[in-house]
Amino acid sequence: MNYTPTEMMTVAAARAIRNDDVCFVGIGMPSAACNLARLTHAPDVTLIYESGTIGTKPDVLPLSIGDGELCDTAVTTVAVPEMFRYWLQGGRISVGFLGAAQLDKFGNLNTTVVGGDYHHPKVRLPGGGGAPEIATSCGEIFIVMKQSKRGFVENIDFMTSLGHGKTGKEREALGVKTKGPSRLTTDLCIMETDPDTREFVVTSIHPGVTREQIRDNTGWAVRFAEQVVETPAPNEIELGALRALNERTARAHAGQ
Amino acid sequence: MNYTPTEMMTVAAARAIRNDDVCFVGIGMPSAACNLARLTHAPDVTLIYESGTIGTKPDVLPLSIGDGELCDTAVTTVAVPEMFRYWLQGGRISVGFLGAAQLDKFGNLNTTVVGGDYHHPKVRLPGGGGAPEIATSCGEIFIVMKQSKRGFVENIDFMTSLGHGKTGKEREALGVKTKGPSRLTTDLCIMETDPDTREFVVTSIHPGVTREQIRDNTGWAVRFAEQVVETPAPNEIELGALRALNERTARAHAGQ
Amino acid sequence: MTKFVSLKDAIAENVFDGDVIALEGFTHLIPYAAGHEIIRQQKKDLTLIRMTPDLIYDQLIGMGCVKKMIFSWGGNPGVGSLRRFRDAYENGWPRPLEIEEHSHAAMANAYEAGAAGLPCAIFRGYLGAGLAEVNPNIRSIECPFTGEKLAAVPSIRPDVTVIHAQKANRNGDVLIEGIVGVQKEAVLAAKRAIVTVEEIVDNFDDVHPNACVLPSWTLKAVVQVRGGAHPSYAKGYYDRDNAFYKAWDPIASERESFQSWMQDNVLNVGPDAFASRVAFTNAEQ
Amino acid sequence: MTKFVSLKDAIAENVFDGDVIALEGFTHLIPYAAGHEIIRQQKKDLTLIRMTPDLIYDQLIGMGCVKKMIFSWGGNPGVGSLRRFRDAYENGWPRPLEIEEHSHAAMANAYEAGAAGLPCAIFRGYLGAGLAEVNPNIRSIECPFTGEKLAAVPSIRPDVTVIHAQKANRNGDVLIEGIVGVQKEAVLAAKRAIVTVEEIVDNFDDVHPNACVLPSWTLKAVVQVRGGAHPSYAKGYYDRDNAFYKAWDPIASERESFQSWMQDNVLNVGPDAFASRVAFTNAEQ
Repeated sequence: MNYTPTEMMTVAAARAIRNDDVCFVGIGMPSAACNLARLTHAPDVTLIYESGTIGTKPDVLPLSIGDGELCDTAVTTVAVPEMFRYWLQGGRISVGFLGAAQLDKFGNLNTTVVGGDYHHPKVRLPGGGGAPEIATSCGEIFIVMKQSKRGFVENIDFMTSLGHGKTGKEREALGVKTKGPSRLTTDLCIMETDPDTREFVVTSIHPGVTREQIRDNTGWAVRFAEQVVETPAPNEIELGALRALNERTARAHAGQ
Repeated sequence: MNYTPTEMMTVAAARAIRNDDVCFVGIGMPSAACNLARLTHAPDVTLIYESGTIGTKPDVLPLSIGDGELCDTAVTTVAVPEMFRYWLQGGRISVGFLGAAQLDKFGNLNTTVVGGDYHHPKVRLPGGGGAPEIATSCGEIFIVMKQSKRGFVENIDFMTSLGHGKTGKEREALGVKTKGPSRLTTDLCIMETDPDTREFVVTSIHPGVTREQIRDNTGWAVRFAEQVVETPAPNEIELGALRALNERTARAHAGQ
Repeated sequence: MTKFVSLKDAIAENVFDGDVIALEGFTHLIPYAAGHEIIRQQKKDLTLIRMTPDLIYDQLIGMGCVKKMIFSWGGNPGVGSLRRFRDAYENGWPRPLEIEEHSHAAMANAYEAGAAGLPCAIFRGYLGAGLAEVNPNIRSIECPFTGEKLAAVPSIRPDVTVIHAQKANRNGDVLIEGIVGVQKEAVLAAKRAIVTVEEIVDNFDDVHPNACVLPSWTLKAVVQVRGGAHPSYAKGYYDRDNAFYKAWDPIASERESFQSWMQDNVLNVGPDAFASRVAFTNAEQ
Repeated sequence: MTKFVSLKDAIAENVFDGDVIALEGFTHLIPYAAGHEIIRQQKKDLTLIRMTPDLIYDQLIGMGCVKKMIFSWGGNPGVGSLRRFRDAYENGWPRPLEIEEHSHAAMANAYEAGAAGLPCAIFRGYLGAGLAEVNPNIRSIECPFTGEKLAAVPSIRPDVTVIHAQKANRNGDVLIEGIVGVQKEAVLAAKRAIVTVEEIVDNFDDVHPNACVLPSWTLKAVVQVRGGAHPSYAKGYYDRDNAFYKAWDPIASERESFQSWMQDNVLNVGPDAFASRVAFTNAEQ
């Protein structure tokens, strides 16, 4: 079956989600991956959106973090202060998903400013939103992001949310007990966090992608694991479920 | 019309409640007085019970602070942490009602221990419950209590909740911005707080009660205001409403 | 994930000697049936937490299960004292009882902070109050913006929280409605949570989107016990048995009458006895 | 007590130049109609607070009403940047804009603390985060029991909070349901609160006892504005106009197209225009 790099990325991200996970889901790619997991191998996964919707099972993907569909299909919907206090800070989330404008090899993320300094940026981005606390309160962090030299940089311009810090050791130094970024899924490969150095290491390459392509789209010196496997291509069930989800979503949003 | 001292006390306490007050209501006498006010001159008064019921309009008096009737007739019912954070500490309550086992002339109250010391009391009472924060968070405090030498003492055994402190000046010293006890209604008289010394001063004596009786039932040297009036006897409307309320209550509770 | 189990198993698998345990309920929905099962299983050295310990704590204390009680108002609402609590605290019978005493505001904030995963709660409280001088767990912090001194208490993090609720659905999610007290906070603050419910329904499709619902994955055990809150009440199911609260005072006033009552009404019976103690208000019950 | 007034009077009597103002709504129930009235009344030097400033803040900023914005995520959800916000912040047009930036957790806690009457909020946050280094309003306290360092931010206490809700009853009590965001906290934290609603009903007898209801005495003004959240949505009334959110990007990208749109759609019309912008999902509407 043919599939696009985005479909490969979504399927690869979805596969990492376990049936008993409680996921703090962001809009876009994480939302697609989490719902695909729910519609395939992880039917009991709990999806939580920061708008307050807990245990939601949307039939179509939401366009915003607070679409009505999320509330209509949730086990319950709580106020936003409760969401951040009882559910996120309370340590009830096993996996948080994050993306960013810039990412470094330690999984530190920037969604705040690009160029210049914080007070005089070249480009002012929307900001961190929930990211600073998602990064430290969830059991572990999965990052999903299209790979490019512009986004995968040696040094991020602003530390919106902590990955493993500038040296890979900052979490311990700050007394942060959660794992932090453990997995990065891109349109080219899967990287996992080296347990010692805390750098991302390529462990799985998507079918048809070369090491050269990965190097060309990464702003740091990419490390490959000793054993690199080929990511299994999306199977029929996965692709079928993803495409049906996307079709339902497109139909629903066109109807609005 | 004939009436009992308890009826006089309830009616006198009710009269002090204004139509635009938001009252934090305790069980027993305060609850009777507040609901009598609501059923007579203050139809729009907002009654809040610490069980979380806001704007409740019970048809019969509750026996406990969390009777179903309170929730059934409330504008809304909130969780107890919210009650203490947003509604009491948030400064939204104009009048709090308190009673106690012991009271001194500065309106300091004891509902914790009598005799001995805190760790080895002669009698262990139920404790303060909401009183410590009701005493300082409400706009002002009305106390309703049957008068007796045992209860109206020179020195309370334990400072469960702050009135005007041991010298009358403690609220300012602690930076407490609310008025504190401003009115004490008993079965014999009404006392109000002297704006200078912060001691209770008798300002109104119930019909047929003598100054001697008041002195005999007070453990401190009672002060009388220069102008002491006679409390108007309960009128027909007040007595009628109170008795009907008590009858409905007795009937409802007997039926359980 | 939630397990639908028997009350006996729920208590045996989740409550251990020496545990810190909260059986919460603010007048409404007090988990009496679960408390009785703890007594039948003779759990020992418990530290009991509750804002408003009432008869069920009086019973646990009188039966010797309790080492310490953390509370803010310990009485028989509208009636008077807790006789067994006083006998334990004042006379050491059947064993000495330690106490840690707070205000309602402190306890409510401490549960909230526990649910929020924080080590402490801050609030504007205990100003001029005597408890602040006798309880070393009442401290303070200074606001880093205004310099105001605010009270601080440790968060409450029970080993086990036990509550009673109206309904569970087949998935094990639990609905609490009406006077919800601090039950949600007490459950989320605890390491393990047990819920007894009046009814198990297929789904919560007819429930308000912002109702107080505890998802099944926040609970260890869900048990149906009809009438399980008696003499407290369950809104929509049965009313508070005020007569029983009044009757308790003479029962508890003497050690012998207390023990005899416990033998007949707790030790010799099981959770099924509760359904017959209440008058269900709902025709369908 | 609540007054049922016109939107014009509600804004004129409660929003003043230089005010600190929160128009809250978390994707759902954003008070667009009220924001447009503020623009029509040419309020100046406002400090705007919101967790997720979206198009309505872009519009207020682009029309020169705003001196400062306090926020945690400032974008067009699912689309991209706020063009007018960026033009003001990066280029000073139509006037320079100050910002104070926090995380969602910080803002949510700060609203909560504001509603609770506290001077500050504490939480476990900003660990290793860059904002803590550039925002002097991010400080810390030490837990007096564990020694843990916790983040502290000032509570949010707006002069005015404006929200949109589903319903008011005749008494002026307001019901919010679905995604309730921080609206209750924002109202209770404010000195004055204005609510626009879709509908005024006789009573709330059919409402869940624990629904999010703001009693009338917590509000200064209640105004019926049908469709008043468009292009945001009101659960039970109409859906989110995602097409409009996408269409806004080219409109806002140039100063001229922005001004022309504002002239036609805000300055030249009144709140009644909103009802025709939405497709009510409820047959009875």
